[in-house]
Amino acid sequence: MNILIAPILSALCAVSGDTGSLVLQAEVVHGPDGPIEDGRILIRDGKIEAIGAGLELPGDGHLIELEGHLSAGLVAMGDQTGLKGEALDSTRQIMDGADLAFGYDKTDDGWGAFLEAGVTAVLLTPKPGALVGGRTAVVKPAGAMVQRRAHLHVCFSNAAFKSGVAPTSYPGAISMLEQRMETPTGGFALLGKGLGVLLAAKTRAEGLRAVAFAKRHGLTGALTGVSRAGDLVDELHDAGLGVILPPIGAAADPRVAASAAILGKKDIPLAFSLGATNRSPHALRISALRCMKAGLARDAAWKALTSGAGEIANAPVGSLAVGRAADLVLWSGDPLDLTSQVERVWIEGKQVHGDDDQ
Amino acid sequence: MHIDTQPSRRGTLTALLAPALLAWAPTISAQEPADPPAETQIFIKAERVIVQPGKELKDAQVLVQGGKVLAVGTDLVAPEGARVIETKVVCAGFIDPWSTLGLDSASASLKDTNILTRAVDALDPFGSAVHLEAALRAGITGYGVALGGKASVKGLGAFVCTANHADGGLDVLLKDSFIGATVGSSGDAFDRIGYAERLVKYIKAGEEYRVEQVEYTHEIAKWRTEIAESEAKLEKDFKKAKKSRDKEIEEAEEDDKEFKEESYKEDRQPRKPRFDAEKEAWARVAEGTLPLVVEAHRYVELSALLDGTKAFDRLRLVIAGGTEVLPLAATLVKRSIPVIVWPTPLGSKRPAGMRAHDLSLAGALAEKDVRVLLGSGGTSGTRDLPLLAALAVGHGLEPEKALAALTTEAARALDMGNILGKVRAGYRADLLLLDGDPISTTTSIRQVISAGKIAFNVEGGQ
Amino acid sequence: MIYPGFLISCVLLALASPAPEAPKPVDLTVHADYLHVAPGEVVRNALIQIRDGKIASVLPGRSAPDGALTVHSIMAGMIDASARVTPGDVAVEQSKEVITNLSVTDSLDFFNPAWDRLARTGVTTTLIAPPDYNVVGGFSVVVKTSGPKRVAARVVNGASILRGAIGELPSAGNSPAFGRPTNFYARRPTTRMGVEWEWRKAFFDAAQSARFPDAEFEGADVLRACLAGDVRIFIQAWTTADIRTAVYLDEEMQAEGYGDLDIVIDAGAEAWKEPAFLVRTGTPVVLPPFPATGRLGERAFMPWDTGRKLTDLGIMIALSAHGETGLKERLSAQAGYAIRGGLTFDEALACVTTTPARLLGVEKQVGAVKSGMDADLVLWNGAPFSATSNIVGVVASGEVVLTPR
Amino acid sequence: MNISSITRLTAALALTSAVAFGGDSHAIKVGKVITMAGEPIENGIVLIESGRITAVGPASEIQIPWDAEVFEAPNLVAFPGQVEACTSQGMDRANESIDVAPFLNVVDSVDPVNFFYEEMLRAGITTLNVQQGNSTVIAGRGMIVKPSGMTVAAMTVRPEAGIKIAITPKRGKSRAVQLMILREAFAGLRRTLEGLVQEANDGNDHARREALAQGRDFEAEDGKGRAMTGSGWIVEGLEAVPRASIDSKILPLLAIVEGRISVYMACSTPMDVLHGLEIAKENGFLAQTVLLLGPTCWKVSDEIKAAGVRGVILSSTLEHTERAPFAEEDTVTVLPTHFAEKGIPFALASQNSTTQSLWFQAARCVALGVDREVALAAITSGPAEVIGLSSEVGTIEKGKHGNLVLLSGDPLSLQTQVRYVFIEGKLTYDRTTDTRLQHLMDGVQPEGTSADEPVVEDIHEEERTAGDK
Repeated sequence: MNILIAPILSALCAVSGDTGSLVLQAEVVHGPDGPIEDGRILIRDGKIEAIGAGLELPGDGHLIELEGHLSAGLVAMGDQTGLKGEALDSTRQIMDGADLAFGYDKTDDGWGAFLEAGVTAVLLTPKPGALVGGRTAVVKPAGAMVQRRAHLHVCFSNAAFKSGVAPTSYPGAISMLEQRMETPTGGFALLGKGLGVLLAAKTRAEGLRAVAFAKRHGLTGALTGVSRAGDLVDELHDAGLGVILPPIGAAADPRVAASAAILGKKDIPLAFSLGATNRSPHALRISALRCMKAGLARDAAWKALTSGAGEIANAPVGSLAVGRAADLVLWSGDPLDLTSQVERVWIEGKQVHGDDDQ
Repeated sequence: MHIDTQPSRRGTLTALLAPALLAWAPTISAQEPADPPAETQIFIKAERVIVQPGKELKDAQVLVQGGKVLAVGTDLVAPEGARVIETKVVCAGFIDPWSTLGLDSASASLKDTNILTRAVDALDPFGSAVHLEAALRAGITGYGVALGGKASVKGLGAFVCTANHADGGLDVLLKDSFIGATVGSSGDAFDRIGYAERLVKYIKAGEEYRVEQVEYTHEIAKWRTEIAESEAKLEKDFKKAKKSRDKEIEEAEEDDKEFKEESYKEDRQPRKPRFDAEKEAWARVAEGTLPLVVEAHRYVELSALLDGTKAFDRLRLVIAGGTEVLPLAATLVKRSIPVIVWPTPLGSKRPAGMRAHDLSLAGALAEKDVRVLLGSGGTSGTRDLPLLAALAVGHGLEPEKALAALTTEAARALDMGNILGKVRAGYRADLLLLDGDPISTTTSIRQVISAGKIAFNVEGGQ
Repeated sequence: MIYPGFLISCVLLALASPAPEAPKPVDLTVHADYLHVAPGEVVRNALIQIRDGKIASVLPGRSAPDGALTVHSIMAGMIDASARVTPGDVAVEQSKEVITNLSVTDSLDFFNPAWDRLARTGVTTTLIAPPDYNVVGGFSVVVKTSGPKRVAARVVNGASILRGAIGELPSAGNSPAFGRPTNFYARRPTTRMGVEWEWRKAFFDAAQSARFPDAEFEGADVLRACLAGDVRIFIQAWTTADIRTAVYLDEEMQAEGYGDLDIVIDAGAEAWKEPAFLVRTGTPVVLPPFPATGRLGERAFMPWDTGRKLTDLGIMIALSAHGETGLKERLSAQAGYAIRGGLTFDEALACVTTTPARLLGVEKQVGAVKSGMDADLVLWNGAPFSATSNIVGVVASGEVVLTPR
Repeated sequence: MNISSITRLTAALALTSAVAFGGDSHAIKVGKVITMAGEPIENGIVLIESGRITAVGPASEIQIPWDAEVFEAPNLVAFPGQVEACTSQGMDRANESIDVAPFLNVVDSVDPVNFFYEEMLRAGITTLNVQQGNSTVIAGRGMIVKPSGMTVAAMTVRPEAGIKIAITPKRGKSRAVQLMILREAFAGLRRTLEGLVQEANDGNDHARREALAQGRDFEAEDGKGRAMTGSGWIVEGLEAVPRASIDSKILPLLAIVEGRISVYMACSTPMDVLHGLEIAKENGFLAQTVLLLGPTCWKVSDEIKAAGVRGVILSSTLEHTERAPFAEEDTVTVLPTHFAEKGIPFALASQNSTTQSLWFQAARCVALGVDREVALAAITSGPAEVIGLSSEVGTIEKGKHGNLVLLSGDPLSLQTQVRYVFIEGKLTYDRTTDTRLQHLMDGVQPEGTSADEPVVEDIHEEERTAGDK
């Protein structure tokens, strides 16, 4: 369904008052079930009340017509912005009670770059360096905490081993985790009761062990860090896990993008992470673009940036469903085309980025 | 096997070590090569032919043969036997003026280079075949490569075609296309100004070396004519001198005195200035034969560089990076100095020099009519250039100027303006066949034609 | 007293196979002028039919049907009893000096290209052991070198084999504990004596735990199984002193009445110096790769006629290449060097097929070219192990891993 | 070590060899002679007089002179002494740290008692081309030696045997800087020579004018130098400059450019080969160049064939396994068959240990599909050709050095042993006296290291037997 750029409507500049409801209209609105031409979104008290093409204006409704595409904000997985020293506690190997939420600093100036790139939800994860690094949290850039305990972060890569501290080997690590699962306490006890698992690994062999561990204990969540997860598609499908793909750089192995396409064909939930902190949030759309060029379907790529990522993040973010918070982004064109720019960003109905006049 | 004999000042253009050339390389310049064997002609029919940014032909055709574009028009007829390809859009191949693609890993980050070190020597297409293929598939048909790293003088950069040559060697269009340099890789501002002044000192020394050489040629010519005259005179009265000498010898023998030759004095021959390869190269920079591409980011060293080089009117300076060059836009326009911008998204931990890096720099400079080019920042990420161009367009650069930056402007800055960058008769047949607007990232490239041959075909096969 | 415990389990395996229904078409046929079925058994002009990864039949005196692979000679897939293809120190748990309840299986990475290269040198089955940084490193595992990249598909059920080491490696890198030990490397044995003491203490404690239940400790059950001879122990011992220590350990257990260890010496370079222990206790030896200058790890010296000398004394030996795949270091080259050192062809063939198969307890499944066994074949363009012949083809579990050019 | 000391050395050599060769003649009678120049001869005889082979043939046709010392070994096989085409071992340090040091010579660092030469002799290698190592740009000059003799002079076969140029970057240098220095070395030579010629001519003109002024008739004395010859570039009028006046540090470079000295060029990657061929062509020593190839250089074998270099020495890895980045499969290339199919004659290089010496490399070539004769030639006549000594060594033919290796069987079999080695007719190696090899291969215990009957007391014997009482 190619998107026609409709003739530009006359721009109405109006100050967005928060009294009563607000209706935003744009050339194309990327709703939960596909793009809507000249769509309108009715927002009341920061929540989406209705979405559709021919919405009439409610009594206290206040219409703003916009140029460009309106969509849900993007969701970035796996970032440590604002955590400063809190991203990893190196004293112990298993810290299932540690919540990354405590380290979240709303005032950090790094969040501006997220809003500028159209990201409205971020999953804070610990740096790999301990067997169980703690519990992840989902936050809105410079905004509210959406989910205090989203996943238990378990690291299956050799980054978890420290010389001189048990465990020093894969067999030792797996046996230590199995022991904790026999008589689960603290974070382990919450697994399956609202707390997902975030399996961090680097090589595909580590990924296989992580997925087998999750399958053995019937855990839900996602595998992150394995760049060629496409080779584990059967085990992932069988275990019902999602996959968070690392950022795909210029000189990256083409098989990484190809494996995203393989996962997409098998409808395995996908999302993109930023990995190292010095990655710009633009890397999300660039990685999605590379996967599309390697064969990932367009709507699968868009889902991986928004609603699919929200599901994996185990939090109500990344989709324009009715009742959800109105986290919206106005693009100058098709959001999956890098030539289009972020014009405005709303979080919970209030505009937090972009100049008012069009 | 084709041979490019472009009318250019810099010696014969031989494909790097193509075997056939090895055998008769020396004879190239001697006689006009016989016209190449009748290769199959390629006849392209397209809805839009972008001759150059801002000039398009609707429902036009392009005829390609012998590595060159023979004809472009709206009413051409496919000659018999030509291979016909239909596509939506045709435009010139993209050029990356600032890359280290194809260099062997050790040479990409060097410290011990000087102006004589040649990037051509470090090219290793065998090791980087995969990256070259990816760049070609992304539409980059040619690129300027300089030795990498933060060496203050990087040496002779080359202009290389991305498509691999038959024998696996690389098709080098210009072995010495420009001089690469870096200013400002240290933290301290005075250090950075020192680097800029050192570059100016080198150019000055090069200029003085050229002046000294020109003076010597005059002096030696004058001296030679004088000597020739005095020799003619000496020859004329040789007999007289011989007679007087014989007389003196006799007298000496009579007085039993030892005969002493007359002493002969002439004004000394002027000394030839000592040959200095480095100064010779800097002289070529000073007189504008070779453009000087300087990587500099912060305002302090940029302004020091521009002030220092004000006096050299024939110097052709190109700024690479230029993160904080916006305030100096006026000087850049006056002296027509192009800026190669690296529009890549940088996260929070940015390199020191690029603290103020902003994706909208390209757009801002273009608004002030500065000649803007887009480069992959001296990395092997050349394949990402179209992606970076789209990001720049997404941050204020007009699409037409972005396409110019990738084709005509880049060719012009690297002295290839007469053969690359446009879809025009007589130009080299580096063409992209696409299914949409060249700059938009949702467009895909169907075929890439390099030097008249289909180097990449999305349907596979040649 | 060679391994009574294991013959029974293998026989059960064979009986359990399903009754043969209508024979499926053959997947692959291979022909050779000379087929070395097993050491000493040569079949001329043999046609081998392979179905479902197993050898369906071996038909002597046939000519090669067109389209079938035909080569000069074929032998069984080789078995390296000490292949050492592991991700290094993250494959052995070093938080305790004696680890018995863990296996190296959890650290194997079958995506590593080293496996394919090892398979292409004709080694189809290997024993993978945890690296020798511990006194007892845990369980080894018998795996195939090719096939699906999953642990379940690669593991071969053979004898359960524990891995240990005597000599410098287990004590290397440990420093004596001055003051409060910051990590567990500071309190572990720092000398060869310490290592030897850990061995004896482990088995002594296990024997005590059999008598006094409250002396039970984690991993004691495995040590008791060793004492009962149900678990085989591969001990790395390069020098004659270490080999002697290993054999004395076994004899001490017998003397104390605790039990009888089933020991195999791995990398027994200096087994030739005092072979009497080995003859007396019937301990097999896995020889390390032949060294060009004779010098080997831990300053051991191994002359090239060691194979001949130990075979003459009736000691069971196997060869190993420690997983090397180079043209001059691979297992087939080691067999050639053993022949240069005096072994006959059949003895050398046994050292890389049937003997290691018996040591790993998989002699029913691999090590010979007989119907019902795994279809692991090595195809040669000349007499096997000769300097002028080369491996041109490898079939592993019925799949052609290396195709003759 | 300038030219004069070289001449002193050759004089000393001539003296010693005369004595060694004087009047001794040997006849070696063996079960089979593999001459590598025609069919093998069953129970043949090789006559060697004054170090040179005077006759080879079946016993029935050869008349043994009365005074010849006969060596009989009916069950052994005579094989030509093998030739190592290029090695930089047997010296204390293979390279000087200066980048361009053509004035150096290995004669100053070859160490006759080095363990390496004993290894070579044991493996049946009788002629070695010793060059400097590859950690250089232009290294010093090499020499050809035999692995026996207590002094370097006694070992010398050819005092001057070419020079080593490395295209592969020296440690710490990048390829671009290495090639810049190499090109600059030749460009600097050219500029210096042109300067000398210019100076000489200016001097002559001045002298002529002085004579005119003084009234003398002037006869320019003809230049005492030699005109420059070379297929790359030449400097006109070099005859005006006497060669002795040219700085001896750059004379070897002039020898290279004039093609008077062979060049051993070390190239480890395909690009190195392409650059090396270009520089060799520009400077006119392509015909004298011998390429030492790395395992991946087969990718430019067409260019090597087209360039027509003098010879190619393969690396000791005969099979090259490579996995392209992002590829799933390895690509395996067999180097000897690749070069044999391309029709490029090659010499093999040994890895200097008993298992991987030249005969083993030849055996592995046959295993990998190379024809047996081509493989045997690659360790005898081939390398002899490459180092320009095909008239002296490499085969058992009349007039050549009497270098023979007596083997216990087929040269390429694993069970074969080198029993005797004759160098220039003299018995130089006898396996029965080689204690080091017997200790390694036959397990013979060196005296005094082991008791006759190893006493093994059974320390647990009492406890074990105590139980039985």
